[in-house]
Amino acid sequence: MRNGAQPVLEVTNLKTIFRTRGGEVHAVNSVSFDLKPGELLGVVGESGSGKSVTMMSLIGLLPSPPAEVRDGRVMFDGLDLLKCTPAQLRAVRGPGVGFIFQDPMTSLNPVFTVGYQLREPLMKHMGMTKAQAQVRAQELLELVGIPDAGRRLKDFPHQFSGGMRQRVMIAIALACDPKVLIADEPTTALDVTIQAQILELVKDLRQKLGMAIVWITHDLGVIAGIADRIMVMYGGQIVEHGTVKEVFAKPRHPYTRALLQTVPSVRGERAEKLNVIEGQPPILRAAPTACPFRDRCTLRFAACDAANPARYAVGPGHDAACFWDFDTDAPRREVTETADV
Amino acid sequence: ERGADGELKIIQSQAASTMNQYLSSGTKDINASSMVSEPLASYKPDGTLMARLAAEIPTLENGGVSADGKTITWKLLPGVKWSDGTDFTADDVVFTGQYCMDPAGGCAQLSKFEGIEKIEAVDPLTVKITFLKPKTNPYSAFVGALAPILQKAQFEKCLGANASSCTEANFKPIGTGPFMVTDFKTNDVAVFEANPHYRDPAKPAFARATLKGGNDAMSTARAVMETAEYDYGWNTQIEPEVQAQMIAAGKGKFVTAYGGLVERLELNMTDPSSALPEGERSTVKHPHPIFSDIRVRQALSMAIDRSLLVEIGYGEAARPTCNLVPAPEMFASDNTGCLTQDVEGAKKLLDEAGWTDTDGDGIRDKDGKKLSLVFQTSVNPIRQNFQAMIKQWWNDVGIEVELKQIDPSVFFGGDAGSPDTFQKFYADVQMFANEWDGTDPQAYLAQLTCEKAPKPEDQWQGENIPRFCNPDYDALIKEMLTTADAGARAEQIKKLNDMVTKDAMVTVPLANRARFSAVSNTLLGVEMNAWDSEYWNVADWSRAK
Amino acid sequence: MTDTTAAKIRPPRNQWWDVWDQFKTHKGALVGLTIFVAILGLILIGPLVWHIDPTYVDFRARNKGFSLAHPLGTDQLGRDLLARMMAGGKVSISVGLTAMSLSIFLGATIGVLAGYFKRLDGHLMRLTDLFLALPLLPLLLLMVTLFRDPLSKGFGPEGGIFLLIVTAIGATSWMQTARIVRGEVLALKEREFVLAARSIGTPAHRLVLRHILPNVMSPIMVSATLGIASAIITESALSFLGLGFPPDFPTWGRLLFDAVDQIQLYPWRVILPGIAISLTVLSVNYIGDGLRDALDPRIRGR
Amino acid sequence: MFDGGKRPLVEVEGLKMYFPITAGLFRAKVGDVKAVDDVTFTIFEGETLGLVGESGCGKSTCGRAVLRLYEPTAGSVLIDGEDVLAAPPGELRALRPKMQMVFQDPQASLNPRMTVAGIIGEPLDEHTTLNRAQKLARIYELMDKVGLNRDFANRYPHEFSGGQRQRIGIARALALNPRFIVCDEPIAALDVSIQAQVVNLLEELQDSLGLTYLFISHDLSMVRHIADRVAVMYLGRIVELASRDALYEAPLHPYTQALLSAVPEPDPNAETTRQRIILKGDVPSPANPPKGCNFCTRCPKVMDLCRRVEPEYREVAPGHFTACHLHNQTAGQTAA
Amino acid sequence: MFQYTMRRLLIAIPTLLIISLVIFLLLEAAPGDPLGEVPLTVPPEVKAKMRSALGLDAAWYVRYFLWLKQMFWIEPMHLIDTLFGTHLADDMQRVISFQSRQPVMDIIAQRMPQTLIVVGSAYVIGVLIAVPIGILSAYRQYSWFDNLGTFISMIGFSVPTFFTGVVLIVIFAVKLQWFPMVYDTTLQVTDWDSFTKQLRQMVMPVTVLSLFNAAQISRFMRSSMLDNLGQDYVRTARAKGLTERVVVLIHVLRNSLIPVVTVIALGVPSIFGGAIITEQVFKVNGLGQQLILAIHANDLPMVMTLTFIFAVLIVLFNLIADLLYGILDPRIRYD
Ligand SMILES: Nc1ncnc2c1ncn2[C@@H]1O[C@H](COP(=O)(O)OP(=O)(O)OP(=O)(O)O)[C@@H](O)[C@H]1O
Ligand SMILES: Nc1ncnc2c1ncn2[C@@H]1O[C@H](COP(=O)(O)OP(=O)(O)OP(=O)(O)O)[C@@H](O)[C@H]1O
Ligand SMILES: [Mg+2]
Ligand SMILES: [Mg+2]
Repeated sequence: MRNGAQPVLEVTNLKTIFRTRGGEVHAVNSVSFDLKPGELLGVVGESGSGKSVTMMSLIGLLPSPPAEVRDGRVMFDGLDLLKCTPAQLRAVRGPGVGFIFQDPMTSLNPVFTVGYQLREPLMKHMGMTKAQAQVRAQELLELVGIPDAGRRLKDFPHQFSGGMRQRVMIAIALACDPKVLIADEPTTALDVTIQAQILELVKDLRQKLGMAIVWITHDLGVIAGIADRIMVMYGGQIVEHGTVKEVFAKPRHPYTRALLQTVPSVRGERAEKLNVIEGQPPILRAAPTACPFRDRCTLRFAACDAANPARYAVGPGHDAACFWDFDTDAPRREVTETADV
Repeated sequence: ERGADGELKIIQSQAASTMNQYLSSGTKDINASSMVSEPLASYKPDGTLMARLAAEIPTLENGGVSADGKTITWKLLPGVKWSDGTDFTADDVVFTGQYCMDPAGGCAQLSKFEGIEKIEAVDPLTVKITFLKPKTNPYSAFVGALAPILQKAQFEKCLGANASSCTEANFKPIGTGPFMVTDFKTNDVAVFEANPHYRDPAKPAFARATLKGGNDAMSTARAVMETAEYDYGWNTQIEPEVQAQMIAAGKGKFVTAYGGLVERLELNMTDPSSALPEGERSTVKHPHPIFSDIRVRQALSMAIDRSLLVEIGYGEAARPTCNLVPAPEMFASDNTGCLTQDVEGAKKLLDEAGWTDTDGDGIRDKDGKKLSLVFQTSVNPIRQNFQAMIKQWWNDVGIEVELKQIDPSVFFGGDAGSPDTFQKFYADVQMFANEWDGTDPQAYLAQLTCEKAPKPEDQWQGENIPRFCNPDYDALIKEMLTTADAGARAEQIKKLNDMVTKDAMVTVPLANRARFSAVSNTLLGVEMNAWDSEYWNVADWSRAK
Repeated sequence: MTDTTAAKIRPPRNQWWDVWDQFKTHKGALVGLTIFVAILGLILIGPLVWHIDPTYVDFRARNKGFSLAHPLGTDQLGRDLLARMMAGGKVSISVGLTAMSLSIFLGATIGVLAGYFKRLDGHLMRLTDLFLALPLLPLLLLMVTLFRDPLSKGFGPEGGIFLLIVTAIGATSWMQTARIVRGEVLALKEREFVLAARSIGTPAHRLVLRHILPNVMSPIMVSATLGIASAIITESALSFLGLGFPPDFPTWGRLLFDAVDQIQLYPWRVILPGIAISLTVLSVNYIGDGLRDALDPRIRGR
Repeated sequence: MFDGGKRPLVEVEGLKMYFPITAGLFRAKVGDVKAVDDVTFTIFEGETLGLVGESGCGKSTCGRAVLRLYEPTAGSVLIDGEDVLAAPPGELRALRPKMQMVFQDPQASLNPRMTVAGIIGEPLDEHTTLNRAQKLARIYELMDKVGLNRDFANRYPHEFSGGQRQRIGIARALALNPRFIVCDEPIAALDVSIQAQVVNLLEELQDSLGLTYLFISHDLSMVRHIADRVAVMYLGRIVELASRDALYEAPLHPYTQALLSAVPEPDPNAETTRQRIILKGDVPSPANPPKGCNFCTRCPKVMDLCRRVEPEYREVAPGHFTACHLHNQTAGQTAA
Repeated sequence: MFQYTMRRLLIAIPTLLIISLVIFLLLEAAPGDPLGEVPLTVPPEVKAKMRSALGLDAAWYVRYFLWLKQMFWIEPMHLIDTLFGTHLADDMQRVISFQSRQPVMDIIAQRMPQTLIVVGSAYVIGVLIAVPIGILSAYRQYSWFDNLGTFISMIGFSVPTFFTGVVLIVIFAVKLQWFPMVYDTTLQVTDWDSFTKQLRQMVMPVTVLSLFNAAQISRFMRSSMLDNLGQDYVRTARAKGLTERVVVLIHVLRNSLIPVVTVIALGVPSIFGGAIITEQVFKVNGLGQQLILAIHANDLPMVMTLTFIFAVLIVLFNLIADLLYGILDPRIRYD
């Protein structure tokens, strides 16, 4: 049913670089994906793979300089966000796209009350008066499960625990009923028990509000629990993408496979020895001309050094950027063919 | 017409700290209070006396001074009123004497009342002063800006130990002068209004006056000569070139008056060596090892180009001199021998004295001892320029000089505990300026007698700074004490002057410094006076129309 | 893979080289350093080339403008201004450097002690507060009047007053550094590498020297560069109040102060020392900026 | 498994670490942060004891107090029979080589201004009298052991990746041939793909050098992998301690149960069916712990008793300790 | 908060006592004599009498305790007397200046207005200039504006005020004759005319001082802004769709002001200390000049009282700065 719907967010060929003293850093390379209404898209990948930069590029939240969005198209609501005026962009932030950031400790302004920070977007985008915003802010806090919300609106962020601050962040992101919610590692800094609370909350909210969500995380377990589709990033690119069930059952990129194998489990079999992805993530000094994973890949062969693999379809709604065909356990035919030419 | 010319604005390079002269010897304060308080008689610019609150100057001829010189009787001007409207009477004069002579009062002008046996009011308009001994110069008490009359009614409670705590009276004394104080901020500003009871109904021309304290000569001069914010600037001693620049601005002029102020070098006749035990340094026990030879002293003087010093240091504000007593005219010796520099002569004299450069390092030596001097003075830009120049000249004749500068409050502070006072003179040469009060330099010259050499026993409080000692000189001073004849006195003064300068060269006069102030072009009636307050005739000042 | 075994083992490299590498990339700092070195060169090497004695009075050459014999002209006594500027610079910069070193030494020592040893903290901070609350000027004045003589006896008039001024400025300006350093040390003390060193059994003094001090270098360096500037300026202010060096002893502050009266006649006499002071202060500040960046491993790491 | 056969290396008895809270006009002490409150456990030679719990529950404090990096309020710690807490400073220094620590944040635990050689060599400087060459040889040996290229000896910490940095920290800890290492969340700051490298290294080293670990972590799955026995801490106390399998398969304490159920599983099928125990509310402050059982404010199985009486920490099954009223009867029975 | 304040105040008492003792002993140890200005003609016996009239013949600790008593007991009572017309301190000896023999507090009260007006308004103006400059140069870091600002503030920092003061005088008082060069302390502002006059005479000293102040404070402001611009919460604010103005001027500024406000508070005592050099240059004759005069004249009670008041202010404003920090920053709790 979801497949048929028109995507709310469509990203094509996004490229973002940073200009640093040491030269350019190609943090995001030709990233394309889409997001359907009411869907939860999980994004995983190791640290530095470009997850955050990708999402922040979408609505121009990267500091510029040093960041620069080189190329691409981000269609949201019939609008190309990359070509918007700052004012148009501001109108999208909040009501269009809500953002939850990774670190709940620093993402709230320490000198304003939670109520103030919640009212701000309400008054700006929803045209509410202060009194109306106050009422709505209280509702929002209640929605994210903060007890005694009316009183706590007067509190400052430091008076909240980490989990509660993250809920406040969620409430702020939800304030203007965004069509898309981008959650950038919202539970990484939290304890498992608190993380479980937040995950429950999000599941709950999704049912109630039906927004589309992008959920960034390191933790494959989290994704497995809540996402519909998953996108694996590596070296600034999407290396695999598909429905959660597909990808977890049949990972079609060596990185995804390795990732799934490195993680020990609390329940299943206890491995005697953990699998390791040897080596370091690539340094993104230039636009990639070869597979970014090749240095750490156990299946590396000549083609990997020659070109950067495209995203090959490997199943229904499932694609992977790898020259290796896991079904046949041999290099892809496309590669061998082009190699002949 | 009184009050027609608005406000008179005076700026002084130092602010007044009190309006009561008897509690301060600073010229800044004396100037300020002379606008309000008046003496019986004061000095005119030429040094002669003029009656002020007295009806006339008492003399032998008019019987005011007794033939034995033991009394002087002042007749007061009738009809004079204090600024509060009460009458000025002989009682006030008697009270003022009592006030200053009170031993507990710490009167700064006590010397003016020296030798007085009693002061009595013969009648409301007559005051008679009786001296203990006959006085050759009886015009001391109540004469000059230093010794004005205080109002008895106001100061009655301020006798003795209470003197200094009577702030209200000290800051706003009631006077007979052209102005009266309306506001006084110590060390900042004094505001005056014309005295409604001033004896001349047409004066003063100004309705108000402000006396502001600047903090330096430069800005004082600038406020009059360049920005014309002020009408009169007291003590604008600045560099000659800047003087010229300011004159060129065309807003005012500098006025000068030469008194007895002489910038001079004093040569230590005793040994200041720090090798000596404390208490014997710079005392007559040890004669100076170098300066005991007069040829060295003369050579030092000959090496100096006084005109150049004045040209660079003072410009219009001083003139070269060879005298310790350069003014008034009648006392000034015709001593001009030092005015031309004679470097060769100086070298020759030093050679003769046995100081020769044996080791070729450019510094003369004798018996293995270098001709090396310590030259100290107070911190003051002009003095430092002088030091640099004199050092250069002395270097040129083969003398090594070490310069030393001491904070003026320490140098002149008289603190027996400090090694840096000019009285202790822990140096070979020092430079400062000095003058005397009034016109008669007798007491001033008497400071150079042998027994006045500063010594530790009396806390170094002697005035014979160079520790000069010549029995003939002391004898002449004694003789002078009994000489009444003006002509003879003048001769004696000249002789004494020559004995310390030309003959002995213990005091090396450099320049006779003038009082130097700035006057705006719009201010009329200013007549510079070196013997009294510069504002002595402020009642006559007026605004150019 | 990442190992490049072929490469020979790099020779041990002093970390100051890394600092320098980073420093080189800071344009302002490089310009500042060049200027500062040029000034130092002028002051130190200049007198070897330019032989005129700064106190030599030349009556024939009074108030001269720029000429070959006197490139910067002469003053009212015919003293060569170039020579005086060089001599003055030597004093001003030595005052700046020495006073700064003293104040940094005091500040760093007290800051480190207070930050590291909890027992001393209260007392040392009280002492710092006390010094902060002591009015500076009377203190300086008193020090000058009290100690000028004994010191002049021991070290000569110039040496004595130099020591005095340097000590006076140093002893009254360390408090800010102490506070900053203390704060840094307090934070640093909680860092895990300090704990790691303690778990090894490193005794306190070595811990301070090896782990704490090198890591508070950046704030110290910044205070140091600011310290040089303010010491030079304080010296000139002291000259203004008549408390500084003997009046015939050239320093930049004194030259500036002496020439202020003639600003309309000979503006360059004011401007030259003014520029010298400003240039020094500016260049030192930019050097400080660069050093701060260069000493910060996070920045250097990029 | 690890029954009585093994020799206890570390014996912690009644360890308390209180941080005073001061207030009022004269900074009087008004209370304590009971960061570690009466903790007792034993670690046997060659084993790994996992210590898990939520942030702020006192894991790090406990680890540090054991090594006497803090001065504990009460209790005793015997390491290899020697009382660490009672040792005077000189002796303590001599004991240091025996016990070492690996820290949570590899970035923060390395002095940014020292080279790798300097960092690894520091313990050698402090405790040995090796000459330069010997020292360098030892440093290289250690670097080889932890899998660092010898070329890196002159580099600075910032030039390394997180995993490599943690290796440096481990090499430093190994320098003096310790018997016992406290690993305070050695992998928490590392990326998933690198965590495994470090954990593997630690395991290898344990095998080859016979090390004993106290492995502090909040990552239950990693602890399951590396630890032989596991202790669960909550608010300054150990609520449950058991062998790994016993704890993961049959947790007794409600908190342990909740903790385990909250860990998400990277398996979408399992995730959809799994039943979570969601704890309500936040951890109370250790400065003001609740009366009775510490966990009573969040416990899904809370009883009246829990709010009044503090449960006793006791052995409810062989080698399985817990502090919960639910298991008191059983404990009583076994004891009887 | 209250307890914290009380504790700080309690600690301040011994600190201040020690400071007063230190100052007193230093002044005692310094050479120089309050009678140094008394002419040499005054005989030693009289001098001795004057000395004892000043209380100088008592032992130092007696005089110290006398000063303490006068300062903390008599002067406050006198204040009550003047405020409420009571007669508590009628026959008691107040702290008297050696120099002018006037009660020290009266002189201070007399000079306070000009110091406060000139130095105070310079401070306020300096702050008002500095804050926007700091904000802008941080927001546009490394722009030409920032570089220029840095450059100018360094110049402002490195050029002594006696130089800037004289330059201003030469240009605006001598050449252009726009402003007077001598400050008139007797001017009473009663009407528009005298008001403009007051303004005119304030322009130059205030400019000199505020430039100097602005140079320093703008540096603080800039670095504080820079610190905060990089914080995560700024990104959050932007993600809410707020305008840059709101983000910078409300979210960032509010946080950046916290350290700056305390720096500003710490600078306030220097207003009372007066700007010694600037006061000299423009003849403002305020407290700074009074201090210098008193030091030169060995006026012990005056120096003592002035420096002590200054110390009290420093301690007080240190406390105020800390409390302000606590008020502005909700994270800080003093208890
Ligand atoms: N301001 C910046 N300047 C230079 N490079 C940057 C900057 N911000 C990010 N990068 C680079 O961009 C790349 C992607 O970073 P990003 O933050 O998107 O990673 P991530 O996948 O979100 O990692 P994490 O899981 O740690 O949040 C990294 O290599 C990083 O070094
Ligand atoms: N020096 C200290 N002073 C006061 N309280 C402290 C101190 N150190 C730790 N605490 C408190 O003790 C408690 C336990 O802290 P600890 O660091 O041991 O927790 P942890 O379990 O290691 O948490 P994390 O997983 O976040 O590292 C916390 O509440 C902490 O606030
Ligand atoms: Mg990220
Ligand atoms: Mg911890």
